[in-house]
Amino acid sequence: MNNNLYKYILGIADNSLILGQRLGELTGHGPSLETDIACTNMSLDLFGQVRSYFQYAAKIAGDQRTEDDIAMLRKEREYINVLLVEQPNRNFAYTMARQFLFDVYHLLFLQELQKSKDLTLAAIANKSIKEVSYHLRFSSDWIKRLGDGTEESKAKMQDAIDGLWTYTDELFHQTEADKVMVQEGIGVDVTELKEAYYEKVNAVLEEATLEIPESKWFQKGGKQGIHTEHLGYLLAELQYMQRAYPNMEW
Amino acid sequence: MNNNLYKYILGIADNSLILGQRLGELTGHGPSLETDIACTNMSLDLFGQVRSYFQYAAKIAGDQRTEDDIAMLRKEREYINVLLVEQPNRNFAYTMARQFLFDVYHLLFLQELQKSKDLTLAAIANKSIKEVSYHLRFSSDWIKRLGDGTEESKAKMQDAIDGLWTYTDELFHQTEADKVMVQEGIGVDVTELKEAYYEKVNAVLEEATLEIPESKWFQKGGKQGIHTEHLGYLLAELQYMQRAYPNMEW
Amino acid sequence: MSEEQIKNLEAQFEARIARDEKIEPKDWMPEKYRKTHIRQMSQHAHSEIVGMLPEGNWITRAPSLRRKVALLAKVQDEAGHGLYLYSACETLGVSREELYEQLHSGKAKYSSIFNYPTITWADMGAIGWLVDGAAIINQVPLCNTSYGPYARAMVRVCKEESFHQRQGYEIMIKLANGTPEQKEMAQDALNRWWWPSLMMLGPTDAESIHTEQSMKWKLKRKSNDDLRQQFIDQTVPQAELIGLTIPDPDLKWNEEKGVYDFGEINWDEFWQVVKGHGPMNKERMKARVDAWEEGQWVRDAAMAYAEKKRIRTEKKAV
Amino acid sequence: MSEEQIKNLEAQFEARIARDEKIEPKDWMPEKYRKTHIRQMSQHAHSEIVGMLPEGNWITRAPSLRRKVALLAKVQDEAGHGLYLYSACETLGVSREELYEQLHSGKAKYSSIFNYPTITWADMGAIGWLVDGAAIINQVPLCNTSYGPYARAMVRVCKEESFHQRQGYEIMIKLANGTPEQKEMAQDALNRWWWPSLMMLGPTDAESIHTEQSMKWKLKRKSNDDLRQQFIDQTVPQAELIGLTIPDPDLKWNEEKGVYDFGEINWDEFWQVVKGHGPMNKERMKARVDAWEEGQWVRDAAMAYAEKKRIRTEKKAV
Repeated sequence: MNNNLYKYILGIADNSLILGQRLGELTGHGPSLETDIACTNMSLDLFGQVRSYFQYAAKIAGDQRTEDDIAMLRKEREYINVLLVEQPNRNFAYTMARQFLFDVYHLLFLQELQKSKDLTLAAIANKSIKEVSYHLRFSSDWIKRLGDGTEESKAKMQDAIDGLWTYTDELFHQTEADKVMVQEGIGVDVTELKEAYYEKVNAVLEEATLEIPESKWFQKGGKQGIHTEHLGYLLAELQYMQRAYPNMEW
Repeated sequence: MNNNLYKYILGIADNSLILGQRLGELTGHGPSLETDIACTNMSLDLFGQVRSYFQYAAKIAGDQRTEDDIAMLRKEREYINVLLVEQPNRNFAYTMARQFLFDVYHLLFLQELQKSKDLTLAAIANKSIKEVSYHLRFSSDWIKRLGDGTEESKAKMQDAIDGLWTYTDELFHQTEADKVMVQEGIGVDVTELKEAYYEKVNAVLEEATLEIPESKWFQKGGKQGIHTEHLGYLLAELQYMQRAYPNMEW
Repeated sequence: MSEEQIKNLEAQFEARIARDEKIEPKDWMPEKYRKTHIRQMSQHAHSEIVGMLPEGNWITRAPSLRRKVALLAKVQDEAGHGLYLYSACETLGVSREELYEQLHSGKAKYSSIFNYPTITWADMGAIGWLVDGAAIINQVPLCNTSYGPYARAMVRVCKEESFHQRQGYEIMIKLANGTPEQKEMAQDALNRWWWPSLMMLGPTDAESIHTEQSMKWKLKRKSNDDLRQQFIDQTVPQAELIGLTIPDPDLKWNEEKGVYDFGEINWDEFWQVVKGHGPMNKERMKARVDAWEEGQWVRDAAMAYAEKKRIRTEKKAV
Repeated sequence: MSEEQIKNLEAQFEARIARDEKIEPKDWMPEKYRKTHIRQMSQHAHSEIVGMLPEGNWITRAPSLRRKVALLAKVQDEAGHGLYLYSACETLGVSREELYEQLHSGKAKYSSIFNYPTITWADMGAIGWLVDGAAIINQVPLCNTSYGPYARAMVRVCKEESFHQRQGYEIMIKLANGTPEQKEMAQDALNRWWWPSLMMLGPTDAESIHTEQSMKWKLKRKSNDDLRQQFIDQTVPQAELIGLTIPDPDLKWNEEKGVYDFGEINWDEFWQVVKGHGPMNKERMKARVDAWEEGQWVRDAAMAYAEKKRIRTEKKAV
């Protein structure tokens, strides 16, 4: 088994898995029917991507492991999503800010990943780009609507951006597996996406009449499996059925 | 194994287990340090009782089952607590109303259980009475403080009492195991506690200047393992470690 | 308009319906027709929206990725159905806000079945199989109802509902063929959802109101009892096929009539749930009202932004 | 008072302390003594209260009933410590509300260690063993500090903390002797909590302020670096005993000095966390502020009720 490739795939897919799970919590509780549908739809897209990635990872592992084992039977310290995506749905501004701050990265990342020498990853990236472009359009629109809406919505959106900003830098950290994969022409060099990322983010924030946070302090740890305390509760739900009813088909 | 006695014990202990778990969620988040300590303390008392009951149940089962297996490895439909105790901590008024509506019952129940022919149950009851008397004093005081406090607190407490009232009747339902245990002089005939219960509850509500709900519609199902949707999430947390790391000692 | 003129219009209107012509939003229609349609369509829309909640409850805990994706898609479809149906209502001159107001205040009803809790994964199977199954039986005739927008919405809804029903049945097949624990879970779900599903087809004909008028307008084509019989006759063999037992000791095949005889329905429970005393009525309403109230600032912001944008565009145009 | 008189009082005061007499709330004391004590005791109280959060995080998920009970009891003890320490502060004329205000506004500090997340059950062991272990080393000398109420509070606190520390170590023993997964969990927790625990003993002596004055008042009896060395020398053998590895490649026994040499501490991280940029600073403050703000109506109601009761009692008395 190619351990680096396996880990590399998990590093990509865990972001979609955890963000998809967070969005899934909102179904039926959105501020309007249209946003409810859109969030459910993004969750659906992300879980679709997760399935492709984990099916491929399972193939690479080459043992009895299935996509569901990989998704639901790891321990707390083995999920390597970035801290950003596990942050809770405090309110709709937080949900949209989290989405936007991830979407900008996600699209840049997939645009590079589709050039990967690994044809499966390139194909998944290619298929996902259309979906993620839509996610970004949707979240950018809401950054603008809430940022440049009412006083209340502006305050809430600014608060969300300020609160989540500290998790953006981690998107551009490289793990050991990342480095090996970049060298092999399979992985994306995320350090090279950083400039374009903040340019795009800042442009939307400006259009939304929001202030760009000045803080230079950033959190990290997700890529090493050191998460915020929110993730444990999310996993308890995500894993519940697989843990309580092991080795069954559904 | 005496199946009826086993089930009878679970019927008692599950109430303490689930209520203790709900109170445990609040630790560190109370409206004051004193109430925080009191709620943690009640949780502690309830889990202490749970341990005594489940240790006894494990002995009756007579197989490899431990207190933790009984507490944490049953399925959703196998928990037979009343619906009242699983209701969430919506706010401090709800938490206190839930506590009060259970404590009044709990004390009446234990006073009878200490007369049980089953000496272990009688002893647990006897030991628990002092704790539960304190719980009742604490929760009754808060019913009065919030009911007869400010306009806001009165509205919140009335809302909590109205919302939870529908779960009180179930306390006095008998299961098949209950009936057998009553006949054998082991169990408490809960139907006989009903009058004293509503008398006591109504007296406190009146003193608290609250209105006694008039609704005659009651929910049931907990004693048959048919719960509200809240329980599943509580169980996902309660069971997490035992499910994720099976057959280990802690 | 004189009474004479109105009578004339009404006669023409009824004749159009009798000829199977569709009534469209801009056509003249009797006030009662309009009101009845708003009531029925909005009730249907509300049922889709409230119906998202019991299934939404298992999204984060779905047992496999494949099932999670399917469940998300299904609940999203329900939201979509709500959307078409609210739009169909709007063609009759009532706003979505008014309709929500009616739901939140308890004035409007929704399908009572959604006032039962979903407590195990098997409930996702049972809801698809039984609840969507009963819904389809109620809804298929509406694809030919007289009001155009409603009929067209129902064509789409029914197609998707059939898919959901098969998906639900497929969950049940998997469980019924699974481990003993899974089979027990499936049987338990059937036990809990069977009677409420029968009640979904509505009160017995003797107790049912509005029926005659609705028949004429093609809002109804068969009686509740006939629909119920159809549902039972269709579902019992499906249960047998996968080895599950319908929880009705009085159920048996009536050779003579060629249908299943079945036991008595607990109508007290039905009316209790309709009146708001079901296990989850309060929770469902709370979830909807909370979503609406907590979303107020979001909707306000969207309006404010649209208004700003409109003004900016106008200024540019000048 | 004349400057002369104050000088006199101060001299008497310092002499009392030098004689190991306790200063009591009603005694005269220099303003700086009062302020320094309020600062240190309230910081200690805040640490107890904020310290409830990382452990409270595992109450609902404790792996066994026995551990759940022990954890509840421990967190309750911490709340109790907070209570004595706030009371001790109040003897110096500052209200609990003011102290909370200082915490919530970020003006007052609390122990930085609580700004790290508890992400596995083993963290409950590591916190008891290491964090309480370091706390005891900081606190034992305070049982003989000059301010009476503080010294008496510390006697009780230290007794309970020792119990907590043994309990934490016992969790680690169980894990270290458990399955490979459990042992890995224990080692991982040690890896994450080791360095922050060393930082708990405070900045190196070179960087430390207030030290000289605090020594005189017996608020401090050893330097931070000495305390740190004591902690390391005590803890390393405990780790070895249960087969865990201290995550410091530079750690080795120095035969000559009879102590452990150890690697360099990342003081940048320390100051970053102190300044509010640790992984959980914002969350911890949010949890405290939310509890306080959401509890306002409860405290208001209790006050209103007490007032009503007082009036009623007075009326009866008349």
